[in-house]
Amino acid sequence: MSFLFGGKPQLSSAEKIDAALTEVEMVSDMFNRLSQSCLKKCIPADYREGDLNKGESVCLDRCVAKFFEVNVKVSEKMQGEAAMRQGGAAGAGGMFGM
Amino acid sequence: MSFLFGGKPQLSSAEKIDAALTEVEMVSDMFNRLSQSCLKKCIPADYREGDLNKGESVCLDRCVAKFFEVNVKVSEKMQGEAAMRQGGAAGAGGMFGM
Amino acid sequence: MSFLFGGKPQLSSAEKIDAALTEVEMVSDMFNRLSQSCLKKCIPADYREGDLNKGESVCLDRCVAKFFEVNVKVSEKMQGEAAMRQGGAAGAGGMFGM
Amino acid sequence: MDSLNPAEQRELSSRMEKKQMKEFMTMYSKLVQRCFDDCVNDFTTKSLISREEGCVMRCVDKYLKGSERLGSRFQEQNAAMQAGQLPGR
Amino acid sequence: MDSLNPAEQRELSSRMEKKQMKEFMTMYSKLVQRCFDDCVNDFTTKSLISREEGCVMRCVDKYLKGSERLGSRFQEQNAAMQAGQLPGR
Amino acid sequence: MDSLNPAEQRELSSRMEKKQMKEFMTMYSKLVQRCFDDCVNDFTTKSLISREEGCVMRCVDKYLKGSERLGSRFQEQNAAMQAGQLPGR
Repeated sequence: MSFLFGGKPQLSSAEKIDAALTEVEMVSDMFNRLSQSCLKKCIPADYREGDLNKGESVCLDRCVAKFFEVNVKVSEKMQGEAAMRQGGAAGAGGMFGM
Repeated sequence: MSFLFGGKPQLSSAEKIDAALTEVEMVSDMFNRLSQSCLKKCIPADYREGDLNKGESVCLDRCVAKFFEVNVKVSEKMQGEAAMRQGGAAGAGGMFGM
Repeated sequence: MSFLFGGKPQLSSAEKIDAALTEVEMVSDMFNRLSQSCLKKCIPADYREGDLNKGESVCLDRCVAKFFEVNVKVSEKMQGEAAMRQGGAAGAGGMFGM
Repeated sequence: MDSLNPAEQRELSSRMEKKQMKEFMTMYSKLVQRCFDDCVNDFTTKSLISREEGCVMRCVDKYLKGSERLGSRFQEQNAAMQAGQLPGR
Repeated sequence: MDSLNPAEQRELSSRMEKKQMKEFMTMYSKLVQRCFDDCVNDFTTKSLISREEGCVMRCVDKYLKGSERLGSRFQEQNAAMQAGQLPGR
Repeated sequence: MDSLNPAEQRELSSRMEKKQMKEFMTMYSKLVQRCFDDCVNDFTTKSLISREEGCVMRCVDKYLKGSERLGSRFQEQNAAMQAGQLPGR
């Protein structure tokens, strides 16, 4: 996400640190949401054993991949719309890359 | 909500700014909760089309109106009880006005 | 939780205050979660009367007791595992005491 | 905790006060949302109908009483735990 | 609110800006999560299937429009409430 | 990001540490809540019954393993995305 902050010249120390922390926060917010969704979708609430079984493990792996894909799609869509509103061309690549 | 902070004399700069930010935060917290509830109540999770249809739009409008009404009722009730505990008279108007 | 912060020598004022606030925050986070869970488990959503009835009151009391018990179990388990990873002995008592 | 000097104590109380103010605000808005969610489900009308309003009032009543009860039990358990698990403190 | 001096105003705007930035980020990640939760439930494949992708696109569309509508109504109600309940302000 | 001087780096690390501490605390209390919610549903007794206790233990086990797995996959995907979408960085 450094593009969000990289463009501005001459940031003060406090601003640079805030920007770095905001970036970390955003990645961690995304990870927390992904975890919440994927654990719920892939792990049945009966807990018959403490280990992850094969099915659960595969489900978690695919869940992460699909969550990233959704993130990219949503980001592209929102950038496309933002660009349309400004009358400019849609930028390639994910603005909201995690 | 400025009543909450307006009564005190001689606030420092930091206190005034904090008070203003707290006010904004509270309104935004209320809006986030209202959004969460109303989107859930009015928009079915199958997403057959990307536009809001007539029924969904009307539902959202009424949902906002009813959420505000609930906010006022709850606020009045809590003020009434606070006043009773203090042995004073219940104040009119909503203490927790958004 | 003071053990978490008590061991370090020579904390600055800001650090001591932060540590105290973190402790308060953690207790309050736990209470908020306990409230959310116990109100949901013990109070049916039809609200036939405004008072707590006998069954609801007893349920809330037991819910708090069981929530604490779970907290202690989880804390012991995590400490045991942390100790195993470090090759040391599991400490007794709850690291994550509320 | 016990080693804060008076200036630190004042700073701590002031920040605690802000925190409690925020906690109260959050508690309030959660209460509004919860009673709204549980009681209001009819959007064929624009204003609360009397059944909804009654439900909201009882909901607020019950949650405040429930939270108070939970608060007391929580403090008892917390005190017991501190006493039991950390003897000599 | 009205009694902030220019320096206080600047400080307030700068902190408001940071807050809005954060709000936007949170709004964005909530949107991703919500559309993921509602549209993606098949983990026999590793990539989005076309039904899921279409669902996500419509979900985003609908939520953005819904949120915009809620925002307008919220502001109207808020303005009405301020005017009605705090006359003379 | 890459242009922080040493003093800024130190300030950043110190604030990151606090954040991570908080994250860990939140992760812990979420885990307690989740396993409590999923495993404890009988309030005819005052103490955990053995079925509940076993469920809680397996729940903790499973969630920790699941979270660890998710963390690894997340980092892989994140690295792949950075590499793929921002070539030359």
